Amino acid sequence: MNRMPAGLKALIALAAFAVVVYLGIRYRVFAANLGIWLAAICTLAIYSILYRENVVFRFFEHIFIGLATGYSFYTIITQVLQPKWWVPVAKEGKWYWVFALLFSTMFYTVYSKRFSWMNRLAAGSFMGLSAGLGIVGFTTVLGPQMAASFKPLWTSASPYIAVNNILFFITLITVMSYFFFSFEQRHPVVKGSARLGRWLLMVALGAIFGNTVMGRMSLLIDRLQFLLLQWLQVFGRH
Amino acid sequence: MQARKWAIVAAIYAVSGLLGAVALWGLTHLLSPVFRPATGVAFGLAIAASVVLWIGLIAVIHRLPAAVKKRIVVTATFVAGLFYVLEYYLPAKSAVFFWRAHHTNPFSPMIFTVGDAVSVIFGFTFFLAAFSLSLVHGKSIAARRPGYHNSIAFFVAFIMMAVFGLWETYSPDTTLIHHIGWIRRVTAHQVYDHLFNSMYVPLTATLFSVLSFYMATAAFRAFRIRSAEAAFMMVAAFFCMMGQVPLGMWLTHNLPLHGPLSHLRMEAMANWTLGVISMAGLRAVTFGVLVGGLAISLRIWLNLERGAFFEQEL
Amino acid sequence: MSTQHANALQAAIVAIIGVVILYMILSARGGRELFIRRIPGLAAIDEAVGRATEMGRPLLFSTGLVGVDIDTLQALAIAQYVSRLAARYGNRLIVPAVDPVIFAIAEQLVREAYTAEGKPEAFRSDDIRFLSSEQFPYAAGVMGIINRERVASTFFFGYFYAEALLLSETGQEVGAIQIAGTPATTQIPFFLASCDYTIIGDEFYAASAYLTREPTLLGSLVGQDIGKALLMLLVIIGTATAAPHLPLHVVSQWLARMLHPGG
Amino acid sequence: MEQSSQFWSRRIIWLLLAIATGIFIVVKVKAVMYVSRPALSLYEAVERVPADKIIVVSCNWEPGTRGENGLQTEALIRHCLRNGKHFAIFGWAYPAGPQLGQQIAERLQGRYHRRYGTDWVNWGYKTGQNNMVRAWAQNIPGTIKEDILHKPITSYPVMRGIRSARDVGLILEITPSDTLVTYVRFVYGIYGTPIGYACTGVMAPEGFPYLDAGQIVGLLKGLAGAAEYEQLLHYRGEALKRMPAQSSAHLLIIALIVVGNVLYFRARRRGEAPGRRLST
Repeated sequence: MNRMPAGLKALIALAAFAVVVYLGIRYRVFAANLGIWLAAICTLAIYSILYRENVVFRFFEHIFIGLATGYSFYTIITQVLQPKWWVPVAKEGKWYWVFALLFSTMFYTVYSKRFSWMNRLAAGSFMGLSAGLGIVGFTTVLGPQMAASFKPLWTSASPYIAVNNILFFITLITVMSYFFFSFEQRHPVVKGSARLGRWLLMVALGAIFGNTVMGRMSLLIDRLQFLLLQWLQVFGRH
Repeated sequence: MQARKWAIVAAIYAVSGLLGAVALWGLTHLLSPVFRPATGVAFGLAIAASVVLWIGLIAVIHRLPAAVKKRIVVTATFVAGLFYVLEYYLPAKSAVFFWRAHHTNPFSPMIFTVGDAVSVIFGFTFFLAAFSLSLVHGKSIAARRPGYHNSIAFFVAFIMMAVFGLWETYSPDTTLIHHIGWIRRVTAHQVYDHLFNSMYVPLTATLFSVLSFYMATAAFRAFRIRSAEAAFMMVAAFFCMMGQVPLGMWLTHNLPLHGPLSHLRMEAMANWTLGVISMAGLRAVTFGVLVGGLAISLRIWLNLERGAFFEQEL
Repeated sequence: MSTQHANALQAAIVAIIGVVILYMILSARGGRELFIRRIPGLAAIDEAVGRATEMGRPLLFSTGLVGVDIDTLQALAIAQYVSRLAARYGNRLIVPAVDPVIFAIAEQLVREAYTAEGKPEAFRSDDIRFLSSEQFPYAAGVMGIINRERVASTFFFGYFYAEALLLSETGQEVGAIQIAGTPATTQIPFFLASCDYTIIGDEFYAASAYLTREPTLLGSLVGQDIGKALLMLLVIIGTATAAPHLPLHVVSQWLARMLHPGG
Repeated sequence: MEQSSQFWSRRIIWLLLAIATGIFIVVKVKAVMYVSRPALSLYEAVERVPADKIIVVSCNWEPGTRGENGLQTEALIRHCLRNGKHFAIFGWAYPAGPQLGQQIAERLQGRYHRRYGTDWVNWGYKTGQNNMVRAWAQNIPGTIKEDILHKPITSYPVMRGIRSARDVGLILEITPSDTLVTYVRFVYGIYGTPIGYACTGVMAPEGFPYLDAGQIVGLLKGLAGAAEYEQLLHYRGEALKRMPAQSSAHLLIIALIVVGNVLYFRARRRGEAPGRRLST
């Protein structure tokens, strides 16, 4: 087998594939629709990695990256550059938007050692913007989460809520105490609190894991429904 | 000594903050008579002048010594960050903005322009990405490296998607093939539809769904009771998995829907774990992450960061 | 066109914590000795690089799924440390990038690390690859690389989304030693399940201080700890006065109202 | 090429998972869903809405979460149409949301002999977030002005007498993101209008505290929530049809965890060290 040239192997595989497709469609095992076939081939090619990394997966991995690049290429043109740059410049005469183009050329000097300062300047400005947004984000994210953490530990309304609030408070404080770095956690209270915090954090993370299972499984069901009911007509015909 | 150094640094930032604020405001407001839409010859002249000005500026900076260039980068970082900080932390209306018609925050109107400018500039940098990808695959094809047919596949997919995506947007009904053999009338839209809905979408959805398989093996391996931590994680995951499906809910469906016993129903326990413990635990993590993010933002903004990008020579 | 703005309380909280962090940075630079506790996952980085070299297989470092952002910059700081180690051992370090700008920065960074360690010949520019700026194509690319190169150690540092488990299970599959760290709370359980060491939450932001022992970063870390203690205090005050029948209830109410955006 | 026992155990697990889910896709089993209290309360809240008030179906989702939010919207709209409750589709978080709601309602209305304009209306997508919602609660016709077809909303019989949030019997917020707080603060907090929440599975933890505090009347959690609602409606929809496959996948994972532990403890009793280090 190994002495056979790769081209010949590929030809034989393709021929066998064509026969299967023809017979499959002829005897109505598969749907006779180009779109469904393409989707099915893509689906199976990706699933093939579950056996092991192989020629087909590698081929479709590259097609996938190519499609994604093409997709970004045209969506950036049609959804960003056309409405936000070309229209203001060409239709509304806002000539100063040309500076956006000039500025972005500074990013292109990454490959040149001599002009690398331009890239640094452009990237530096963007880092400044993201740092600014990071500082703003601190307030906008902290505010609502902090406000929602003020839960009364004793309430006449219902003991259930009171117990929940106490547990909420204990979890919040102990988990926070686990994340102190700048001193050795030697004192028994600190040590105990940090350890309890770590355990409660594990409960929290386990719950997130379990809660995500349903969403992920429904993605699988979606693909299997496609393969078994739409592509394979055997089960699909009701 | 310490106190003096501290005071000097604070003073430098205060002064440069003030100057930066004035510069930011001045650039857009004092120059606003210049930055007006133009038509015809004026438009062409303005574009030409901008390009010349820009190139001149670049040429001047390029001749400056490395230390000055570094200072320019640091200043640009500071001013860029300052914009968002001033916009957000100064109030919407204040007597401080005495020169404004309704004493409104002068930075707020700019925020949309800045947002647009950022997305446009990022849009232009995408071509750098496309270029570097094409370079890698082009080299691979040119050198006939093993597996170069994959690179050809990359180019075919890339070009087809880009071309038909644009075609789809601007003229989807263009007929590509009128009649060849048994193929009848193929439009640009049909080709795009097959590329997008029959290839890109299923590829994405399938890779996403591979997660479900990986989740199974991850659970199989990770939830072994090797320690108290693993046990806690497993028990919580168990309740949350069972609380969502009929099978799990069936186990406790005899318990009443109301009253104290209702809290022992499978779905109630799952929701309780999520709503009380998970919520508190993740919130504690988030608080830490927020402070960490604030610290690194401050270090970058004020040029205090060390390592990586920040200490390279220019 | 109305945007939201911070009120006095929100601005004060940021200002206080910010000033504390800056003060600690400055005093650390002034020569104050500072302590940092052990973070197990980070202590394992050296071992992971060493083992990969023994096996004669390369390392892989992913900086997460976002472009120029504080999390990615932090990831790059860790990448610099790992690339120094890799260069010292003369091993290959593969960095798949999700963003052209990050790709460019990473390329420079790794090249300089190899030069600084005196092994510029061990650096291969093809090992720093731009893959795709889309989530799942990027994941597919990284999965392909991990499998084809049979990497011996993987490092996932930065902000990740659903692809986290795709990457780390593939690493698990080829038997790599894996170390991950992310501030993305929803992805921590998955890294925890499939990596050998996981750096949780803001341990991620402590990583560069831990690895480099740079006074600036250590000082910042102490400042962060004080900041967290202040937030803890705020939680305690808000909770203690939250019960509606207490006379101090107004404190909690006022805090909650003022903390809401636009409040 | 190494083909260790680990290699094959992984493949066997994956094959089992594919079979466990695939089999329930091919073989149709009649699914029964048990109903949780939050879902039941939501159902009862819809039933309780008086005839002179309108239900707001707030479609704050987009195609990415169709599998969860789409099915929830379908179940909730089906309930409104079946019981002849007047409702208005609305959205302000994603431009596509109200359009998606429109498709669902148009598909279902014929079956229950309901008509656009007399039984339901679509207010379309409105920008402005918090400020818009605040203004809307005060003055519905003045804020909405036109429906999705660009006709004045006051021209529809279903809008007769609907002026402010006081004339809204229930708000059904269907969303994958953190939009609930806007309604809680600006509508429930000021007018006391009841709110029902339907969210994706991952967002559910955010909703429980509001439920405990009585700020929302009920909650549908992801796909399971949609299935519970279909069960309450006695209608076998897509969500219910997926439940057998979901159940068997969850059960398989739990079985795997048990098997993993048994193997682990047996290995430990034999004194074999675990193959890999702890995942801490």
